[in-house]
Amino acid sequence: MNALPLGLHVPEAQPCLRSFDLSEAGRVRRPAVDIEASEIRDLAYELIRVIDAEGRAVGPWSGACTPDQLRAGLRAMLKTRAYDARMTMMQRQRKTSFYMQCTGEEAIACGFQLALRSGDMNFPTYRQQGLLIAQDWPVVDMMCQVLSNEKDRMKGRQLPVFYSAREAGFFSISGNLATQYVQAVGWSMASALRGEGRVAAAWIGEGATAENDFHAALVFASVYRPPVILNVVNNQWAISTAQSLAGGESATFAARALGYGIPALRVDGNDYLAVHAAACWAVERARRNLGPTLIEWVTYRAAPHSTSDDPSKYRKQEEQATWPLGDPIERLKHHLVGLDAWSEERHVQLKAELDEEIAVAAKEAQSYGTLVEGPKCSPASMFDDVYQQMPAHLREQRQELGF
Amino acid sequence: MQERSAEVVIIGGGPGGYVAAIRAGQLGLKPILIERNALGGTCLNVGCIPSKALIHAADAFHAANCQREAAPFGLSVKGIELDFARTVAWKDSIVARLTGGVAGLLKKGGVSIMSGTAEILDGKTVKVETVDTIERVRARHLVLATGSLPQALPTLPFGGNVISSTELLSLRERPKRLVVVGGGYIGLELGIAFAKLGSEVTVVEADERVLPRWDAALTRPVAKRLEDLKVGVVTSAVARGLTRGGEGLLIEQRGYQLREIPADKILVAVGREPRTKGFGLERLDLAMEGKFVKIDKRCETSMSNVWAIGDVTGEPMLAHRAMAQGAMVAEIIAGQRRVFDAVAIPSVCFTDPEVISVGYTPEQAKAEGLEIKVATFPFAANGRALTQMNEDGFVRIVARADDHLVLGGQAVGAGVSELTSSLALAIEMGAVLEDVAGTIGAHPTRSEALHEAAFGALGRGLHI
Amino acid sequence: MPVELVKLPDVGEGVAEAEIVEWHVALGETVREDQILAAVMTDKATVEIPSPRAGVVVELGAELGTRLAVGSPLVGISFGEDAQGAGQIAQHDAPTRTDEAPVDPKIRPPIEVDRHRAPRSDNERRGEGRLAPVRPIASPGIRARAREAGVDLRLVTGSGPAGRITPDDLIDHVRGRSKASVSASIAQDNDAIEPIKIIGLRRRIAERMAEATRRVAHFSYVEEIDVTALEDLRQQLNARFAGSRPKLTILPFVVAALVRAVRNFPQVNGTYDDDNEVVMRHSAVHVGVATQTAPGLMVPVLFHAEARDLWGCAGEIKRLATAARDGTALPKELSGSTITITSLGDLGGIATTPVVNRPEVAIIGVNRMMIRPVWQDGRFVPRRMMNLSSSFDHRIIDGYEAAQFIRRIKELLEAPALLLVGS
Amino acid sequence: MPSLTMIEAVRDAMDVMMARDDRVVAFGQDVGRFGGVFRCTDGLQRKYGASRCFDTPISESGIVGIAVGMGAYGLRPVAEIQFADYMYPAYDQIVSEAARLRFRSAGEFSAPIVVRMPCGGGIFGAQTHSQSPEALFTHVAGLKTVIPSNPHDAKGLLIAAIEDDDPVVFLEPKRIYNGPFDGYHDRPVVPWSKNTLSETPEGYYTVPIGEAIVRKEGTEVSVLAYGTMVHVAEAACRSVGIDAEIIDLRSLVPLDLDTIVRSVTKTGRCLIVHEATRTSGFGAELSALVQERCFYHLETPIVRVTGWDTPYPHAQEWDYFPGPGRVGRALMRLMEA
Repeated sequence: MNALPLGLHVPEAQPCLRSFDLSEAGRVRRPAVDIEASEIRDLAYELIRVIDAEGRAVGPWSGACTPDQLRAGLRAMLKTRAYDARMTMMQRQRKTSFYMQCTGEEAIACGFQLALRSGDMNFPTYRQQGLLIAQDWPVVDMMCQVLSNEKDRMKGRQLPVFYSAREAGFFSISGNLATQYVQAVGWSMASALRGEGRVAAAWIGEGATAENDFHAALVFASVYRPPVILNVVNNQWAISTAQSLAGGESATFAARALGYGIPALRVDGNDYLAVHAAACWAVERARRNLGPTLIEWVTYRAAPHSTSDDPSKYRKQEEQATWPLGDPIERLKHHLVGLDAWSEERHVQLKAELDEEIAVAAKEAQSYGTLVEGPKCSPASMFDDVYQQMPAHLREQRQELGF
Repeated sequence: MQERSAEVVIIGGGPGGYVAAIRAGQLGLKPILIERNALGGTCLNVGCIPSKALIHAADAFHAANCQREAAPFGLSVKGIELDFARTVAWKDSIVARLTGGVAGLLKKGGVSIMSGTAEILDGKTVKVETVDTIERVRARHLVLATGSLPQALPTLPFGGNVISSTELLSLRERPKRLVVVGGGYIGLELGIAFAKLGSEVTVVEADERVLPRWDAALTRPVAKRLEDLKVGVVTSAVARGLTRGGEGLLIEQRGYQLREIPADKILVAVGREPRTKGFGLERLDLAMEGKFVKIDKRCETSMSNVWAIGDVTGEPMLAHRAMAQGAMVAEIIAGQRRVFDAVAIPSVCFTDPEVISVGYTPEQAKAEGLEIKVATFPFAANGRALTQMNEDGFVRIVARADDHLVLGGQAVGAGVSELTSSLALAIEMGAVLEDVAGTIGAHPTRSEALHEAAFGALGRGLHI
Repeated sequence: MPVELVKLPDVGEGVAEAEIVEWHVALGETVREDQILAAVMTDKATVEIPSPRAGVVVELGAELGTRLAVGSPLVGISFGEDAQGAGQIAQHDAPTRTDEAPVDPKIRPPIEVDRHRAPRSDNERRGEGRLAPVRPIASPGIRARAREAGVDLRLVTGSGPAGRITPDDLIDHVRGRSKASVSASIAQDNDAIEPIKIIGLRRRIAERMAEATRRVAHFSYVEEIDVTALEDLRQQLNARFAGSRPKLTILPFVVAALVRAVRNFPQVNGTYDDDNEVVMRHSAVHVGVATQTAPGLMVPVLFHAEARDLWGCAGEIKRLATAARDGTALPKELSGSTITITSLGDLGGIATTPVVNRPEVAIIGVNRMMIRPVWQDGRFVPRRMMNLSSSFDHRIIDGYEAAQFIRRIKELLEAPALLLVGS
Repeated sequence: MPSLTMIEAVRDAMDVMMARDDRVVAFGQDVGRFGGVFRCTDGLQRKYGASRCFDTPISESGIVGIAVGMGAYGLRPVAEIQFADYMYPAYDQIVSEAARLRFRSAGEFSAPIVVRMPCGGGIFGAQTHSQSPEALFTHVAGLKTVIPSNPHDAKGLLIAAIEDDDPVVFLEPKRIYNGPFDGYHDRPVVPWSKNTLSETPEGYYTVPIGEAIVRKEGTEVSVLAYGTMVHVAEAACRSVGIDAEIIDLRSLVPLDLDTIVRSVTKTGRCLIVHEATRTSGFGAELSALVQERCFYHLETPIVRVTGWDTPYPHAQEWDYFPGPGRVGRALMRLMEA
């Protein structure tokens, strides 16, 4: 007869931001790229940070970027945020049905992309548009996809923001969570098998790590050790589900990797310098055939999950203010200003420039039509690309449709 | 790019297209008609009408010349000469009046005409490029009426002196030596006309006889007239190409070696093929019937609400078939229950003498295992023919042996083209021999020969 | 090349015209002398016409169902060597009315069936490409109107030449269909209508029945007969004379009763020539025995029933019925009755209203025999009962006379012994 | 020409393709060193090395997931799901990813993969080793589904599937791996060597996807079948002496509808046979298509003989398995109507 009544532990609905073990910047060591995974298990519980409270870059992970690269990074983050703002407005104007912002998380995608080479392949979720913008992928092309107009390369078939750009190493986004994670492993196995030196980067939100495809990916990555970086973007929220529901209370997401013998880093996702440094570390390790690395990027989803979500229903307004890691753009700006490599005026001027650039692109994109009016891809195109060659029964159905 | 939309968009303003447009307009469908060249298409501008005008002028000129030699009824004519340029001008004036008429009818029918080239984007969208705009036109119903064009010979591509009927009809002066490749109805109609106008004409036909698609008895009088007009006829012969200098045609006749026929102009009239290229039709991936667009009894193609009428849908490539289909399609789109179920479509060859056929020929009937009665009545026994000094030819009627249902009729002779209406009416109405025989034909006319033929078929011939 | 026109021979006393009901030869066929050419039907009988000579059939007089006057050409037979292409004797030579002799659509080529099985139901005909549809002959106007009315012309019988569908044909079809449409909702999918021309015996019956109802002032009289005793007697006699004498049904007894009753009521055994308004009273009792045959109802005659005993009647009735059913009854056996008996055997029903067999004035209908409770001596007892439903021509026979006549028959049948005694 | 079993034919196909095209890789549980639980990949790892034929963790979504990734990279992966009954964890990767990738990326990416899975009953495998889940794949736009009934077709179809640029689900009826099975389970097993259809040409050849084959000409009734049921149908027709026309569909999507329509138009009667459960089985789709195209030629309603709508039993194997008895009775019923 056990004395204590049994009870179910149902995690707190709120992320416990207060009890964050905020280690100061520069404290976490930077191991050699070829270190044995078993020797850096502790890093899975640390938090790699470079920019300190005064905006200075400190510690072994600093020094990886030149001022020009940092300015480019800042521009990429600002442009991503401006793009998100414009597209959200377009959705509110009913020019498209749906949009998803990555406000507050821009540093992760923009910083990471800088560490890749052409030929590598990202397997993104719907919140890594920064990967494209950081390569100056034409925003008009992205906008046409969101508007599903005639110029949309996906011919109006995908939900808005489900981009695909093979040339930019951006695998076609799927709405099903975590499916791309194991595919990234497969892709990197193929690269290893063919010896062509390409690296894959898998992306997942912390909530989706509960999917079995996440575990399948980690099993296959640990067994075959292909050149893949397994990114977990822990932005605290999966729609209304806090990260605790994904097991975040009992262990960090980085710690997942330890069970599979995969080396793991845990990084301050709002610290551009830390992001870039950690990314380079993992990419180099993969490139040197030393196998996969899992990185947990700790950040905060500042905006709603999507245009069809209202966070006020499940989290308090002021919660964002209590987020300890601050805003990635402000922290990089503060650092650059510190280096006299940037100034407030140039920042305001750059924002204006980007807003204008985005506005011009939006006008052009809308000229090719929007979801609700203007030219769309012909219904006839609906029957293409289902199979390589259109089979007879599809040909017949198209004739019946009449386009 | 601007956008407009309409209930019905018709590509091609020939007989099929403009009739469909007029009828759709009458039914309040406010159609858009897209035509690249002149309204009226081949028939009105470079086909039926201009060729008939030229044939009429040629006949008149020839008749006058005949009086100079024979003067059987005392008419003597001196100093005949033909200002061919005025003939061509006269022909063009007739074409102009008719195309003007069509334009008027279209406007009255509330049809908006877009003169420009059409490009099909999908089953309901056409890009139209006019002289000053590019527009995207959306349709709930698309009607293909793009017609046909002269078939070229691989060994004798059009260009220079190798011309099609279009160029021949717009020549400003008569060619001294005209060689016609193709002894079909187009080749002979124009060959005979130009022979009468004074050209030295030679016809080269691959088959054993001219007008191979018409039965032998019907074409014999035409062959005789060709001899009278001193038109050279070379059968079982194939054009191999131009001679080196380009002023003659190399032909290969069965049983003879390669030889050359001198020619100022070479008319290639070996047939017509449907116009299915150059306006994006392949994008629709429609079911085809050989080279033609496949249609059902309502002229609908394999794609919903995409219709096709006229030459582009196949044989017989005749203007009046296109018109009938055009009117029907408009009515179907307007919601009426219509089906193209004509029992027989008349075809006419405006040679000298004229040749017509409606419904079954004896061979066709026998081929379908039908037991038939056939009777002919020669114009030599027809009073009117005698008074017109033109007794060649005959009228033939074909009927079922058991219940005497009239299956078809053919005729060859001067002016028999007018006989097509009574023959077509008889067949369409389901007349039996007793109906045709029982209908009194005016005397003396050529058409009474039809009733005589019916009596003959019933075994009770009177004037024979 | 000589052609002999075989004329329609005189097939029966005073017959003016006959209807061609069957061709036994086809155009172009070589025939022997006396070979049967055709069968024609008169008011009286179906008569087969033998060929007067050998030769080749070059002319057929008319279509099936056409009525030819006696003496008009029936068949053209050429008896030279090269009997060439046969044709049909031109319509308007024959004296019969042209519209009367429509061309029979069946003569056109048979519907080619592209499957190796017999033609299928109506929905098979509707399938495209299943059958080369026989193209209906109709003018564009009729075709358009038919399509508007949603009528499939293949289902409309054309009365015009070569089966052409005339405006009336379409109207009749639509009107016919609109009547049927009331019950159409029930038989929604079973709207197959098969036109059958009324010819031959069927037409003969139709005309006689119509004539009878038009002229005769009918009234019917139903009486109940207790045939328990009669049935016992019948069974005893059959058992006794089984094998040696014909089996007795109830009819011979009714005939016997009829013969005796007529003696008291001679007006019932009469025929009324209403054209000349003369009633013929017959001393002989020639009893018409209504008999159902495949082509239709026929009435062979039991002559001089008064002179036959039960078994004589039974034998003759049996012979006549068989002859009528297999079509071998001679014309003279099919006319001349003075009074008729009609019985449907166990189908007889409770009561019927038989139609008088003009020019007769009375007809006796024998209904079904069944056990019914009857009040006798203060209680219900089961008795074998049978009704007689008879109809009379009130122009000649009044109700009272008819009732007395039937009561006389009732007395005789309820005391069957009287029938055996020559009273 | 050598006579192969279906197992040898499948292995031969992969061998031929791995030799011809170094992009072809084969993997799955027990597929590498051991050569597959049915020996279908026996010897491939020895011949082509562990990086081209290798074992995988027991994770069906992982197996198909990496296959999709490899396909997107440009390889030609042949993934094996050990039993069709275990395909459900991988169903999301097959349907939402492999089948949709080309469409959603407008042709930028595609998944030219083959997913092999042994299917069907007849081996006392009960509900986890006997299922026939073809209907779950034929319903998905973007997938091709094929199922051979003999070694010759198995090799030709598998080679065609590997060469096909679209994702192909390749179902292998396990009961006929070693010999044609006509449903008479109480009779000795007939090895493939005794059947002409085991004659398999050496080297490269293909049986085109999308083409059915008339296994036996006939006039009275058209029998549509695939996999093991082709042999069961043949046995049934022989037993009841009905001149049936037996069509081995081989390819369910794309379907060779012309051959089916031609046959039913000729015979006017149609019997459909499949092992899978009846409700929403592929037979329902075949029945719909036949009545749409041949309604006016049908003498009788279309009849389906299928597995019952129950999970696949163990002891009652032969009451569930649609054998020649049931097929024969259905044929008789068809002929009487």
